[in-house]
Amino acid sequence: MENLQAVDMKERKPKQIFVQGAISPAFIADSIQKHSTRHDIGGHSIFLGQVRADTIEEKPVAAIEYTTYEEMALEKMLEIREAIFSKYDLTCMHVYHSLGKVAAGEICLFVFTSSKHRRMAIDACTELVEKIKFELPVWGKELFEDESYQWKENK
Amino acid sequence: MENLQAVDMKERKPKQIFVQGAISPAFIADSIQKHSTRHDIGGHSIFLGQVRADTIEEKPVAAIEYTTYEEMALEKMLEIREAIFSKYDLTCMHVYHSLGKVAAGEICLFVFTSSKHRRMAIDACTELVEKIKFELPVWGKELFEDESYQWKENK
Amino acid sequence: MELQITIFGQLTDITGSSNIRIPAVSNTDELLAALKQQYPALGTAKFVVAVNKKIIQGNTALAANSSIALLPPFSGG
Amino acid sequence: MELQITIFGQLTDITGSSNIRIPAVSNTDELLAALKQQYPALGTAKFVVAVNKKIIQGNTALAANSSIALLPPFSGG
Repeated sequence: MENLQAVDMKERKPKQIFVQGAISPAFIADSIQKHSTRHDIGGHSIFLGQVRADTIEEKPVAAIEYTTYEEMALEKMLEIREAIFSKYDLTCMHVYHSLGKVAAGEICLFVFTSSKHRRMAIDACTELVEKIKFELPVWGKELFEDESYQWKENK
Repeated sequence: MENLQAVDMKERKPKQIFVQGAISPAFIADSIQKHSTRHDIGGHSIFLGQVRADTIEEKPVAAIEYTTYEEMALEKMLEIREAIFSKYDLTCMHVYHSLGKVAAGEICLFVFTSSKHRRMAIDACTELVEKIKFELPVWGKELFEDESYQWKENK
Repeated sequence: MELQITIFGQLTDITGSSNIRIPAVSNTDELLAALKQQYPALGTAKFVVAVNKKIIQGNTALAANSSIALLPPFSGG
Repeated sequence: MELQITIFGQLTDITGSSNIRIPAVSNTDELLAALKQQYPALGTAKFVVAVNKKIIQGNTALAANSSIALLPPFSGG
């Protein structure tokens, strides 16, 4: 994995991070499993964003529909990836974000960092989540059951 | 889940956190899946400890064998749980630690916090990991392939 | 000559479409003036302009083949 | 009368067993003195004493039914 990422970085080739619909727990398990061959990893830090059924004017959010400016988002993600790799001593970094509809209770964001030591993995993951929320051109539309909607705002 | 935990806290009943051998990615996936019914959760933070094959005097660590003073550890974990729940606004908190042999590349610690907002989940998880490392009476014995060993030290 | 502009998120509620065209202008200040005339609600909306996938700072020259996009505040994750 | 003491982690390399017995003493200062006489290597080892599942601070009284344990530095996770 390290070698692939080193190549990616040299070529500055954006990596796909978007997946259609919700991210399944089985996909997350697979991703964790793949790291068992890396015997230099001591800690993994994972953040999962889950769609919350906030109640707005008495109507609960049933799903969020995500859209993106994909070309720009993938270039931005490459920049973020390079910044995080140069700041933290990581073994691997993986980011997946949903597009399209994700129902309340489902996972829409999966951020996964691994390092020899726990602090590096944890700090890198925390910073990545903030950057993803505030720097990636992605928009969430909160859909109510009656087909009305409201645009999501990040805090 | 919240209700169960509230009852636990009221009764001060220690909860089992130890599992025999490695923690499987499938177990982690199951645990994530169970939270999809909780529509007030917006973010999950997960830390996974993985056994690292450090090379000590040219011999790589093949596995770590964990032992504990179980009665004391479970009481201490209950104290830690109460402290974290009173400091952070969490929906759930789960901790699993391996006992016995865990091979290099396998998962030995699974810490999982969930909250309405990401910062609470992330900060609680980070603090929990530190407390688990330094306050729980658990010992790791690093086993080499030639059956020699060295006692693990936490930094 | 026309410029094509891609519209994202809540701004499509104002423009009614995610792709709009306006008569060619030579820089982003002129572009914004033209857009606000055509869609007055853009005057109070929060957004930034991206030219060739970069968010611009200040007035920026536009070419016929520039990729132009209006981006409201991001809300991913 | 004897006290039973549970030994954990690397301290078992010194005592050779995870359960040892020593003639009854009335407090932890006496206990430590007796243990260090029997196992001189404990004199330089790093550990704390737990009585009834709590780590003690300072000299602590012992009863016949006290749970006594020697705990080297923790290394879980």
